[in-house]
Amino acid sequence: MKLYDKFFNVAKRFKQIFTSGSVTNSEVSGILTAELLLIVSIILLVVLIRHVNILLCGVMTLLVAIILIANMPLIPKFKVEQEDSLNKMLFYSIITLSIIIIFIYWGGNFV
Amino acid sequence: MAYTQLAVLLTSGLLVIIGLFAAIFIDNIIKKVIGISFIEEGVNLFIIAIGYKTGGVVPILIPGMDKSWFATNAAYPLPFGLVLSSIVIGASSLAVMFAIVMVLYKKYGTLKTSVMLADHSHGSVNDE
Amino acid sequence: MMNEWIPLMVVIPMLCAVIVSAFNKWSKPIKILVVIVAICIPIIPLIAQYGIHYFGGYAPMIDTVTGILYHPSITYIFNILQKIFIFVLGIVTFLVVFIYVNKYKKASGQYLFLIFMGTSSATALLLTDDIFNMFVFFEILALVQVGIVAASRLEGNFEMALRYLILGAIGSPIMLLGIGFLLATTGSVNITDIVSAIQNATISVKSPIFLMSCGLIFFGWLYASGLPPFHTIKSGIYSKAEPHAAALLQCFTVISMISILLIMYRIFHVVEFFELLVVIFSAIAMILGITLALTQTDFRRMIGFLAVGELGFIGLGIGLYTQFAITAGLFQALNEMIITALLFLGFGAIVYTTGETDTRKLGGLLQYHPKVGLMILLGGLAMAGVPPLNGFRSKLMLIQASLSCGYPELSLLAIIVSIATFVVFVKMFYTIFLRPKPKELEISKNDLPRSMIFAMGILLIMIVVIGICPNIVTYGISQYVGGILL
Amino acid sequence: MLEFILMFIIIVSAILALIQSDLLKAAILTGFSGGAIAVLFQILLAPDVALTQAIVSAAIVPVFIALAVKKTRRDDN
Repeated sequence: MKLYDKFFNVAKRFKQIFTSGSVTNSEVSGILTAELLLIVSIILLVVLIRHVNILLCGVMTLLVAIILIANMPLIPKFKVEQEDSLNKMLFYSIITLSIIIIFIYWGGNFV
Repeated sequence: MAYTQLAVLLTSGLLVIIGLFAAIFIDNIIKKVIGISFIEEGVNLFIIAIGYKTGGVVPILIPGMDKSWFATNAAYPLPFGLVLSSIVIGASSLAVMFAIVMVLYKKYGTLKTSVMLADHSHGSVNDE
Repeated sequence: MMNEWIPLMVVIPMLCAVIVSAFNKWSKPIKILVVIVAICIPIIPLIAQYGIHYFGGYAPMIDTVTGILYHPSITYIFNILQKIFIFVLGIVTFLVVFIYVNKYKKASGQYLFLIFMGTSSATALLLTDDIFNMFVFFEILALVQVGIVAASRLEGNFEMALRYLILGAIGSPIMLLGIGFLLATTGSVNITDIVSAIQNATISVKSPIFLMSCGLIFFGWLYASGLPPFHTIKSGIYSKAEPHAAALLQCFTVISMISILLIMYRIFHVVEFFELLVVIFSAIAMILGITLALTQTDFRRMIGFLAVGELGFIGLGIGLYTQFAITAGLFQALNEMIITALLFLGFGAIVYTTGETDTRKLGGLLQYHPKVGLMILLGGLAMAGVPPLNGFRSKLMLIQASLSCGYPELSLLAIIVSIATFVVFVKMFYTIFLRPKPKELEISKNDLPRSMIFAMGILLIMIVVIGICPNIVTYGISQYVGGILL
Repeated sequence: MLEFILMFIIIVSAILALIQSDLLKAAILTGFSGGAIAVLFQILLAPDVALTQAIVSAAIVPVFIALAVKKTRRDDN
C-alpha cells in the first residue's frame, strides 16, 4: 500500500507548495495525469536507445523506471525547475547550448 | 602582421565569452544588458574578421584601378554589409531593453534581476 | 522571368505599417486603410504566380572558370508551400485586425504597426532564400513579439517582455555567429549556393567550423520556435499578450519554426545526428508542454503550453525526414496555426465577458455563451485529434509516418500526448463551461462583439473543410516536399 | 602594432565596465570599448562599418546606458 499512498500524496504535496485555495477534483485528476504522462513518456523516450544497443536500452529503461517511481511526487520537483524566473531560463538555455555543441561536434566527427 | 586576423578572432571570442558570463552571472540588470551588447559586438567583430585579407585594400573600386588586381587584393565586402544591419538591429533591441528596464524600476525600485524578473505567479496567488 | 507580386507580399504590409504609425492621429482613415490592406494580404498569394524574384534584378550568373551558378542578389522563392502558409497567415491577420478595429474606438497606430510588421516579416521568412535575410527578419519578428506583449495592459507583461528580449539577445547573436561560420566556410549567404557548395564537396561536412555553425544555428532555431529550454518563456508571452494578439503570435512562431527548420534541413541534413536532435527536442517539447499544461490553473497559460506541445508534433514529423513525414509535419503546422488561433480567440471572449483567467474562479458559462462554448469544444476536439476534424488527419499522418520509419515508440508517444491533450481540454471545458457557476463570478459584459463570433466562425469553417478534404492542402505540400527537399 | 593595442583596450575596458560599481563609469567604459572596435574595423578594411560602429557603439549606446542609469539608480545593487 506504500506505493499507492505515495501516488495519492502527489496532489497533496502539490497543493501545499503552489496553491492556497481548495483543491478540486479536476485539479487532482490533472496532476495525476501529468504525473503518469511524465513517467510513461520519459520511459518511452528511453526506449529509443534500442536503435543503438538493445541490452543498454533494457538496462536504462529499468533504471529510469525505478528512479522515476522511487521519487514519486515528481510534479512539484519538476515544476520548481520550470518557473518564470529569468535566471533559471538563462541557466537552462546555456546548458542546452553546450549540450548541442558537444553533441553535434563529437557526433559529427566520430561517425 | 599575418597574425592580425587570428588575434581579432581571438578578441571576438573573448568578447562573446565575457558577455555571456555577464549575462548569466551578474545580477544587476543594466550590467546584464551591457554584457549582451558585448556579445553582439563580439559577433560583429568576428564577421568583419572573416572578410579581412592580409595586405589587402578597402573594397571600393576607384576609377583608374586595375580590375583584376582589385579582384585579387580587395577584402571580401559581403560580411561588411551584413554587419551594418546587425549593428543597427542590436542597438534598437538595446534601446527597447533599457526602456522596459526603466518602466520596471518604477515598479520594483531595484535593479536586481533576482527580484525584478523572478517568478511572481505564486506570490500573487497567496496575496489574494 | 521576374515576378513582381512576390516582393509585394512583404512590401504591402510593411508600407501599411509605416503609414499607420506615421498618421497615428487620424483614427478613422487608419481603420479603413488597415481593413483594406488586411483583406489584400490573403488575396495576393492566391493571385500571384509561382516563381523566383531577384531583388535589384541581378539574375544568377555562371562563373566561367569553375562553372558554378552564383546568386548575387537576395532571392525570394514563391511556391505552393509559401502560397498556403501566407494565405493562412493573411487570414489570421485579417481576423485579428478586424477584431481589434471593432473592439477599440480609437485605433492605436503603434499597435497596428507591430501587427503588420510582424506579418510582413513572417511572410519574408517563408519566402527568403538568403540566410542573412532570414536572420534580419527573425530579429525583427522577435522585437515585434516583445512590442506586442509590452503593449498589452495585462499584469506582468513588461517582465515577460524583458525576459523574452534578454533570452533573444543571447539566442540571436549566437545564431548570427553560426551564420558567420557558414559564411566563413562557403563565402556565400545564399542558401542555394551553400547547398550546391556542400554537394560539390567544396567544403568538408566533418570540418569543425561547419559542425559548429550547425549547432549554433540550431540553438537560434530553438529560441525562434520556443522548443525547450524556451518553452516556458514562449507560453509566457502567449499568456501575457491580449488574446487576439496571442492568436497572431503563435502563427509567427509556427511560421518561423517551419521556415528556419526547412532552411536548416537543406543545409545541414548531411550532418550526422541532425535529424535525431530535431526529433529529441520535439519529443521533449511535447512531453514538457502537455505536462505543464495539465498542472496550470490559468487557462491562457494552459493554451500557451498546449501550443508549445503541438509544436513538438511539427518537429517530430519534419525530423523523421521522409516525404510523407515532412508532409505530415507541415500539414500539422498549418492545422495548428488555425486551431490555436481559434482557441485563443475563444478564450479571449471569456476574458472579455468575465475579466477572469483563473479556472478555479470560473464556471457555468455555457448557458451565457453557448455559441462560444460550442466553437471552443470543436476547436479543442480538433486539437486533440478527433475525426473528422483537421487535427485528426495530420496526427494520423504523423503516426503512420513514424510507424513506417521504424519508430513505433514515437507513434505511441504521439498517441499518449494526444490523449493528454484531450484530458487538458476536457478539464478546462468542464471547469469553465459545465460545472455550476461560482457565486462570486460576475459576468460584466454579456454581449460579445459580433466580430469575435465571426472570426471564430471563419476559423471553424477552415478546420472542418480541411478535415473533410485534406487533399487540397496535402497534395500540394507533398509535391513541394518531393520536388525541393529530397 | 596599433591593432594589438586596440584589442587590448577592447578586452580590458569590457572587463572594467563589468566590475565597476558605478554604473555611469560602466557606460563610459562601454563607449571606450565600442570606439576601439570602430577603429579596429577601419584597420580591418571596413571603413563604412567603422563609421556606423563609431556612431552607434561609441556614442548612442553609452547615452542609452547613461539615460537608463539617470532614470534608475547609479550604484550597483
